[in-house]
Amino acid sequence: MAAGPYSEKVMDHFMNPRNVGEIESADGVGEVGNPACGDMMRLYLKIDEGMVVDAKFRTFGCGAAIASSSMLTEMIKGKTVDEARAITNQHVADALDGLPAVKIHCSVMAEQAVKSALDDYAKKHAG
Amino acid sequence: MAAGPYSEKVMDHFMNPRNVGEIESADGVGEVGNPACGDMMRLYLKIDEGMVVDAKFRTFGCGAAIASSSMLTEMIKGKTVDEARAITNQHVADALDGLPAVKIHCSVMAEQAVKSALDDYAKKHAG
Amino acid sequence: MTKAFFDHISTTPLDPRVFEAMRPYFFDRYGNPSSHIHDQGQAAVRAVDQARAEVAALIGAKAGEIVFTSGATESNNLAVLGAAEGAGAGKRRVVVSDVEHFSVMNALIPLRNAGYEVTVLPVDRNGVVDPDAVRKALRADTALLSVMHANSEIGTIEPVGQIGQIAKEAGVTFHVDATASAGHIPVDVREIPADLVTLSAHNFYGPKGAGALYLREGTKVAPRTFGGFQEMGYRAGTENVPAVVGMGAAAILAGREMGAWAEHLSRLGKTLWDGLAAIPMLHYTGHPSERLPGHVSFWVEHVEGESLLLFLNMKGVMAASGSACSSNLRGHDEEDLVASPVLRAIGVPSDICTGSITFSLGKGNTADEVRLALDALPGIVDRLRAMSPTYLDYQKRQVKGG
Amino acid sequence: MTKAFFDHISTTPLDPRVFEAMRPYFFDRYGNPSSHIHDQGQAAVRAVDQARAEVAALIGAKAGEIVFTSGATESNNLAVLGAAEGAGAGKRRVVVSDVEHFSVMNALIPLRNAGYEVTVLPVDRNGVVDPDAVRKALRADTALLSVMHANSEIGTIEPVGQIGQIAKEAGVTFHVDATASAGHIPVDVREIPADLVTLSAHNFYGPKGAGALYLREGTKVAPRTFGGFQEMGYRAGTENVPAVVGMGAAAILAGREMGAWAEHLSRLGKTLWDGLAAIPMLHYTGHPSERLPGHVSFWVEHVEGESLLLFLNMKGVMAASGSACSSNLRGHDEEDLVASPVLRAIGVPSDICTGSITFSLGKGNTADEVRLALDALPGIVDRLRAMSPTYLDYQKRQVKGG
Ligand SMILES: Cc1ncc(COP(=O)(O)O)c(C=O)c1O
Ligand SMILES: Cc1ncc(COP(=O)(O)O)c(C=O)c1O
Repeated sequence: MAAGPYSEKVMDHFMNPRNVGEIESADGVGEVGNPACGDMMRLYLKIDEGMVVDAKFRTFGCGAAIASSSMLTEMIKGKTVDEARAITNQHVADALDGLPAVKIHCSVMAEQAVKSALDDYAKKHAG
Repeated sequence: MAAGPYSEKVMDHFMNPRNVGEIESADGVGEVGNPACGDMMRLYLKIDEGMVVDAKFRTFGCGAAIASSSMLTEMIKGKTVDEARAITNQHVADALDGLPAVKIHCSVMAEQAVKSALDDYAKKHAG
Repeated sequence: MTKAFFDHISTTPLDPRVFEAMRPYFFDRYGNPSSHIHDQGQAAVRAVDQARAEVAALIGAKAGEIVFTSGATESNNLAVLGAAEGAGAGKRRVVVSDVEHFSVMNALIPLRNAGYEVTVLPVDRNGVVDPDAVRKALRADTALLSVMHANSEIGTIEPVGQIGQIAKEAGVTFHVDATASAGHIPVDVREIPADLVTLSAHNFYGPKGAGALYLREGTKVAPRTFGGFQEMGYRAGTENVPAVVGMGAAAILAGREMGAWAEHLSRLGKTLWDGLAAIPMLHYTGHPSERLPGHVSFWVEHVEGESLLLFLNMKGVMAASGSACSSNLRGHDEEDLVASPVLRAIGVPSDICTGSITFSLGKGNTADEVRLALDALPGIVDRLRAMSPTYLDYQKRQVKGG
Repeated sequence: MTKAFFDHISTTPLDPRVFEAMRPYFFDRYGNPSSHIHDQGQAAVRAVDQARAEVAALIGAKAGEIVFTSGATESNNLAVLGAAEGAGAGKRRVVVSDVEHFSVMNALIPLRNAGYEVTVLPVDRNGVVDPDAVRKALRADTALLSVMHANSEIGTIEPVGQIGQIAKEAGVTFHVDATASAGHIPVDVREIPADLVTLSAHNFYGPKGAGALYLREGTKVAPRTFGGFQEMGYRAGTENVPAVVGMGAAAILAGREMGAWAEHLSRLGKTLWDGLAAIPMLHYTGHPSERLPGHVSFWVEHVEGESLLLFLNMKGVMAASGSACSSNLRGHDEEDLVASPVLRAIGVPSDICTGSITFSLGKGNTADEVRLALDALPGIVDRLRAMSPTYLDYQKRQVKGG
């Protein structure tokens, strides 16, 4: 049942988001966006031997922002750090069967969130 | 049955115009208007002892022009020359229960026609 | 009394199938497309999108090239004024034919006031624009060329394919007012190289209140309505959803059935045309063959047009004098008092031409209705001539001459 | 599933009685008023004239003061741009409130480009324009003052009677956008000294595709549509006869029934308003008492508006985020990404305000429908907050603080 301006995939991930939550003592945390702009995404990663073994998020934002976050966590779990870093907003949007033009920035936010979290991980594990 | 943009009175005089025709050897003939402008009216008067005893017209023009001509002839028959000359376009329009604003010129033409015919009469009988 | 409507060029009755397509959008699906967050709004979005594709299909366009408006006048205004503004600095000339509708012609007033130079292309006695004259008129600083597809008053179809080719070569934006033709004869933007095309739903059995402007991809047009972001930014304001849906439905029907309609209309039109030949001193107007199906136009010496039409109406026959808009009784005097600009353009002498008569047949007309008109006309003409001083003079001249 | 439509500010369902009034004009009486020479055209003329009188009666105007348009956007554009142009040389200033609709605000763009000076009047936190600020802003060279009657997003009713008096004393043309108020609360030009008033049929149970602009006798407005001589020269283009007839019918109904509607709406609105108090950190917007009946608007801390509305829709509850036009997903990015300009105008901090929610009730809504909304809302708010990083931070701050 696709209602609203979104694809059924978006609606599914919006209504039943996967991996909502926090990871205590996460290996990497990324935060992008700003509630004043309407969206904010916080991504927690658990990384083990170069693999994303767990991902959780908390997002404040529109349907596309929540769905992008949910889809992103699904996509990166089980991927290597390098594979995760290679994920683009287009991959996220495609996996959601597309986003309305004005909502593309939500998938961009997802891409930035994973990069930000991986940067945080790299920084923490730089030593 | 008022159809079209006109009052029932206009339609009656348009559909059943009174006094259409010519008066052979009329005492006064007036002609106003121009077919290029869409209307032309020719008025024939028979005048006896300062009285309009007969009036006939031929008009080329729209419904309002024909109705104004018809009404005019009805109005002037039996009037003195002075009374006929005093008829204004407003009298004609009122007698027709009004004319649309853009058709007022038709009643003006009627007023001019009677003045023109009376001028002709005056000229012919000046001697 | 039998009534026969022969004024389809002014407007057409709604096809009942179009009405059925519209009906749900008055009741169950009344949403505003801008409120697309909920089901009602989404239903409206889908309806407008679908109608856009349907209208596009009628003229061989892409859905994204169709902007819905409130009607042909708005489309023509947007095309002329929007394209002139959109053309940018340095392009300050506009070229139009001499037989364009008022909604093109009068849109030139603000352009002239703003310093634009306007070139008006003459037409021949059949009302046809000469492509060579177009070629000569177009220059590097020409912002827009506007030539209508078919003339509503005299029925002539312009060679817009050829003219469009010339405009294309000259790099000039080309607008075609297809109000009178679309839905009646093929209008295909893959064959007519027009950049802008005006369409009007109520002229092809669709509802009043919906028009469209085709904008070929890449054509620059400045919007003229400011507000919300509807119609890809070209036209603000809540979409008239039922009317837009109706325009889509009418486009489908026209695309499917216009061939059959045209055949029917041409047959009836020929009966009318042939029958009119019995009336002395009647002059047909417009091109004898390159004309809208079922469109018969003429003028009659010594007979004023309005009187003729009033008498016809009394007999149940509804026809019109040229463009509906030029005959607005409630309008300014001047428009009413001068002969039709289109007749002037085709060189009809104004001292004997006294009114253009247009019979525009519709798909619902019958042979009996045409017969009604043909039966009524001679008597009306005689009656009016008998009242006319000019006819009297003419007869006297004939007697003298003979 | 029960469905409850609470977005009547974006559009209203057509009243079936209005539809019945319109129906003949789709079928038997399909004429074009400009073709008034025959019966079909005459029927259309009479219909439009009657509708004009009916719409005039709703606002205490004379029939000749009503110009029909395609809708509120066109009316607002005509009022703002037409009055600015009509004011003549030397009057190059326009004053508007900070909470006008896009169709007023964006009409200022071409004016600014043409060198007009625009003064925007601030509003207080209830969204009310201060009459004293109006007094100070008006000058001899002010071409126009535009203040809306009721705000669609926050429901506030502006003191347009008082403001109009000030404009009148200053000799400044006063435009009131009554799109959201007309047909719902009294709008009477004998009491509100406005020179121009915008009305929209689809906002009071009439059809889409018909709006009107009231022009007080003597008000100078330059037309913006060029073509035939319809609507006394103020608006070219074939009239949308069925829609205009529908607007007349809707005006009659509203005039007769708006009191009863308002009572019903106020009662339901109060239930909704009171019920919302159970949701923590929910902030009502707009004036607490001087507001449209049945209009309830608010924002919720830590809850983004679109998400809330999508979840509500899934529960069958259709509400909106502020003005329908400001939430056009298919529009330009910017409009979507910034907080509502109206919330900004009333001083809601943008870092905690994340979406304006508007419930606009209609005469068909029931207490059960309101219950449906009240039952759904707390769970949705909880769910979205549970997902929100800002709410998490807030809770942690609370814990620390406590
Ligand atoms: C060729 C042409 N273009 C444009 C128009 C304007 O159409 P509307 O009055 O429906 O806006 C007309 C109307 O008669 C027309 O004949
Ligand atoms: C106050 C106000 N004015 C004008 C408009 C524009 O109305 P429309 O989109 O019907 O032209 C709206 C629409 O939401 C509105 O709320």
